[in-house]
Amino acid sequence: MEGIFIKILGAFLTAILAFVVGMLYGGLRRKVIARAQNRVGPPIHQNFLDLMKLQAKRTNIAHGFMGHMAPVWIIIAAMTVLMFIPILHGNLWFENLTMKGDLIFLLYMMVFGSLGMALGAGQSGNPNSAMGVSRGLAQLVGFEIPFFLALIALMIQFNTTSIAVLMDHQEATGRWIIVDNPFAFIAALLASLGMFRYAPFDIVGAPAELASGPRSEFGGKYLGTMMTGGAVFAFIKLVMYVDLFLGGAGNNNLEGLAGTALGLVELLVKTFLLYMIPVFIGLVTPRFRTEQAIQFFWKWPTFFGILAIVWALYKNGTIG
Amino acid sequence: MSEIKSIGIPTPEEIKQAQIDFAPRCTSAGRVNDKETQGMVEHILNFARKHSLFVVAYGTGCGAIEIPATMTSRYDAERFGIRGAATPRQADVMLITGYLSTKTLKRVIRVYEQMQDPKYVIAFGSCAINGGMYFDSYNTINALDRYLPVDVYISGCMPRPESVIKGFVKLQELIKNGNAGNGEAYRSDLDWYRKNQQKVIKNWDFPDNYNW
Amino acid sequence: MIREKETTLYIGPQHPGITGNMMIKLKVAGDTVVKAETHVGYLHRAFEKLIENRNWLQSFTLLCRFCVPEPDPMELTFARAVEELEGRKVPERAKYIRTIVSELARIQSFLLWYGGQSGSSGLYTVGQWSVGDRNYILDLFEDLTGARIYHMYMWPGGVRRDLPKGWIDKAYRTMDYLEGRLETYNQLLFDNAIFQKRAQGVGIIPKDKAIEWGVVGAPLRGTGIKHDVRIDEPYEAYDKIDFVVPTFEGGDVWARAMVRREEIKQSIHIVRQALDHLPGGSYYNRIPNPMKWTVPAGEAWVKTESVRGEVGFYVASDGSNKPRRVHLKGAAYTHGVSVLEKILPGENIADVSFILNSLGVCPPEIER
Amino acid sequence: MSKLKKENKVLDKLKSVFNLSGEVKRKQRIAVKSDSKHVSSILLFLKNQQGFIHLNHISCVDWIEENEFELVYIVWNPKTKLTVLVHTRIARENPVMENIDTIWDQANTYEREFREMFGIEFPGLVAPKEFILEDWDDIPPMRKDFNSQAYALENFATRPGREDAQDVREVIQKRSGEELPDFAKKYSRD
Repeated sequence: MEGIFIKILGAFLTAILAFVVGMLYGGLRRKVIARAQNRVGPPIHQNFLDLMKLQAKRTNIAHGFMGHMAPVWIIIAAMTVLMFIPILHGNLWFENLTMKGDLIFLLYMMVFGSLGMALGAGQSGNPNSAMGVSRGLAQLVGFEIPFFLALIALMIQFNTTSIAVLMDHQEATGRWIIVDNPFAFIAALLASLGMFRYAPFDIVGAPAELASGPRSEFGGKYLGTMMTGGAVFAFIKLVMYVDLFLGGAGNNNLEGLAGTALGLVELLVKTFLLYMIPVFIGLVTPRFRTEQAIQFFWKWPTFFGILAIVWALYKNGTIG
Repeated sequence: MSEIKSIGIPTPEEIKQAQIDFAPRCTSAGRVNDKETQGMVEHILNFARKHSLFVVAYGTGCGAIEIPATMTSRYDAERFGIRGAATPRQADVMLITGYLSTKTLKRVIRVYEQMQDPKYVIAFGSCAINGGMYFDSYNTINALDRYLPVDVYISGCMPRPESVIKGFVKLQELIKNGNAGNGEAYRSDLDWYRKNQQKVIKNWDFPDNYNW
Repeated sequence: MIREKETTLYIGPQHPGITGNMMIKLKVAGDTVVKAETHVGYLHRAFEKLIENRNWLQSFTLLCRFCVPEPDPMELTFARAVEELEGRKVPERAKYIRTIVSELARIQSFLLWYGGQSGSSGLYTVGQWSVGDRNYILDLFEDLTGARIYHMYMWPGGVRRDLPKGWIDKAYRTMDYLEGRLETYNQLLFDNAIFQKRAQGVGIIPKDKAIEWGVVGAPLRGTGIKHDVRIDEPYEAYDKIDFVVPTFEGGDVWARAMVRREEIKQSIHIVRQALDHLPGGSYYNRIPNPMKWTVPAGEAWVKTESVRGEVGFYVASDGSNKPRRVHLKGAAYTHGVSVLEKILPGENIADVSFILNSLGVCPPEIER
Repeated sequence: MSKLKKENKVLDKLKSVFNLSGEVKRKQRIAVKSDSKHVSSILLFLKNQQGFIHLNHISCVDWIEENEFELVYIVWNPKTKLTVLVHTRIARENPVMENIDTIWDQANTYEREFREMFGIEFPGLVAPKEFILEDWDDIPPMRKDFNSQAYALENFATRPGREDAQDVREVIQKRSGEELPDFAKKYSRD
């Protein structure tokens, strides 16, 4: 009985953590960008205010059923994926469903949100939305290939598809996978630039080209819900990268609350540093055209992905 | 040739009629949260509304040239939570940057009606207030609040970025007190606004009901 | 070949990628533009009609609002047209001051262009810097004329007032500062591989057709043809000043950007030279009482170089105290309508706003 | 007039081919007047034979007293840097002018504008009817007999408080023909 109680409470805690951290990182990003642009910038809690304002809108127009459902799908997808991601290694509070999920399942679930978005945007009838969706799908094709290659490399090298097992392995050996297979990390990192959709890969919602792409017709509560989903997804992506390549967090020997707190601090430091990579790249680069973006992903990131597989096979003893 | 028609000094009746015509249309109808009746929840929501103003990216007139200056490094409007929104659906504030030609007015009304409540309008420059130097132009409207509810007027031609920011701060004050956002009042007074709008827009092809 | 289904896409009037307030109706197949049609008139204020009801000096309040990003060439051109009609002489000092002011106006407009060109490609950092630094030029204007944007400073017969105390030093300092900052912008924008990739081979104006199409200014110089009003028909103090008109081969967005990159340096160079050689004496030949002031009957066609290209005024006078006809020809009149409609087909939708910015299309100049 | 040799050469050439009057106005400016029927052939001659390949501008002036529209075609030669202004006059009633967008594409834009603003018809002009105005229901606005202020007063709501401004305008108008008051004399510029 007590176990279930902790699990339910833990699930809530996880959701709140993901939401708060995701939103704060968004605010920090705005602040960092503002400082680089010689500005003071908004306060770091600005995104919370924006979200509150959007939820406080009195009228909310939806274009058909899918327009209504799209933000909900995004939230569902975000929360489902969140439950299957190990936040802290071996921690009782953030355990959720981590032992049951594997990488392949997660990859499919992560597309689920985009799919809902695509359907909702399609129903709005705005040509900008339709074009944004087609660009988004094209970009998905681009960055998924190096990302999949990197993950396949990990699967081959460690003979598992479970994130938890990978984390166990990192803790047991004391070596992060970034050391074990650096090429997989490079490929996945480059793919993550596309996943975050900051410049140069912000082609989906490019303001000067497509107004704001698939989100053109969503306002008020719908936009607010999408923002929440986006923030949670950002957190998920960061935690997943930390789990896969940077040894995860919470591998300390402290007991109880102190251990959890230390683990969380470790997690925040790692995810924040990782997050700053796409943010800083976005600061100094213009946007690619769609075909240029796909070309980019199919060149160097794919090359590193293949290299990662070769490396994995070599390490595994299959070749060499 | 073109002889300037003089209006002359208005009679007291005309002044009275003008005061009725130009009385702020949105006084109490749309006020769901006056300062007195404002509950705790509305107070908090108004705090969020006040600090997060998304401006629809529509440069309707020449005042738009000071918007880049207001948004960029020296004046940095983003520290007030003001940022651009690409489409009207996502926006809260509409800036009427100066005069409106009749052709733009039609688009502006459509954009305004697509925005989600609560929505605010800030009008820039003398020409939005009373026509300014375009008072005798056949293509620009002279008094904006006949056609759209306006929350804040910023005077000047053109208003400096400081006064633009001052206008935003004034709007924030109004939002805090629950005196801004005329979307519902616009809806309840729609007939009056429609009558004025249709007088200017000759070929009226809008949806009949204001339900979008 | 299977033809993709064509859809109609409206860019503007409410669109973040549009420069000002206009609309481009695009027929697109997939991501490629098949047909483009410019719709203007959203900013029509009937200036030319209103000026016919104002007297000659009152026209200046309207004139400078013809083009919002760069109002000074309008004043200068009209003032020169009136001077040509009247045969009025301009003092040497006023000529130099006018040169300085019009070059400062060019610099601030270039800085705004940096913002537009980089912003439309998604690199907002350069835009934030350059538009922020533009305020330093506007400060100079404010000290000189009292206003940031609309100055009404250059009148027939000279300029409205002399340079204030300490202004020259401030102008030198601003030029030094900007020259240093330009290096940073150029590193971030022009040395950027992605920007180069985006800009090269996009929006090409063919060299052999350029003049016939009515292309002027930086877009024309970007095709490798050297044409600049400041050299072809020198006005004010430009014939006494040593400067280079840069050209670049290619005719694409990149070539136009490279031309502008050099031009802003030349503008700083001109301002410095004019400040160095600023003569003394009067700055204004007084005009008679403006209410009674009549200009002899006749016509004048006067051209000035602005950032977007040449600005021309056709002014006809019937000898009364009001202009008979003032007709502006801005560069955007051809660039924004016929040239744009010719070069957009075949381009990607992503590049529409990019090309629009590189041509410097300024809608108020088209419809006035 | 040796200084204006180039200009005179072009003018003489034009005079020898066409029946027109003209003068060299100043350096780089040549103004010619011609019948409206010959304008397109003059422009074609200037473009193909004389190197004036750039159409700078087309302007239109309403001379209501003479009941005529004046069209001014301004062409420019990038080699010699000369400008020729070709003037022609057409009647104000049912004005029709030859379409020259086969010579220069961008003339199309000007012609659309004149069709809308002055009501001049250009046979063979293929373009959408509306260019700048939308749903215009009065006489073409740039004609001198169109009163802009009366139209504005009739159609647009005016805010009370502008009346003084109107009066000042009236005073200015009156004053421009009258003697200035004593107190204003010391500020007078003449």
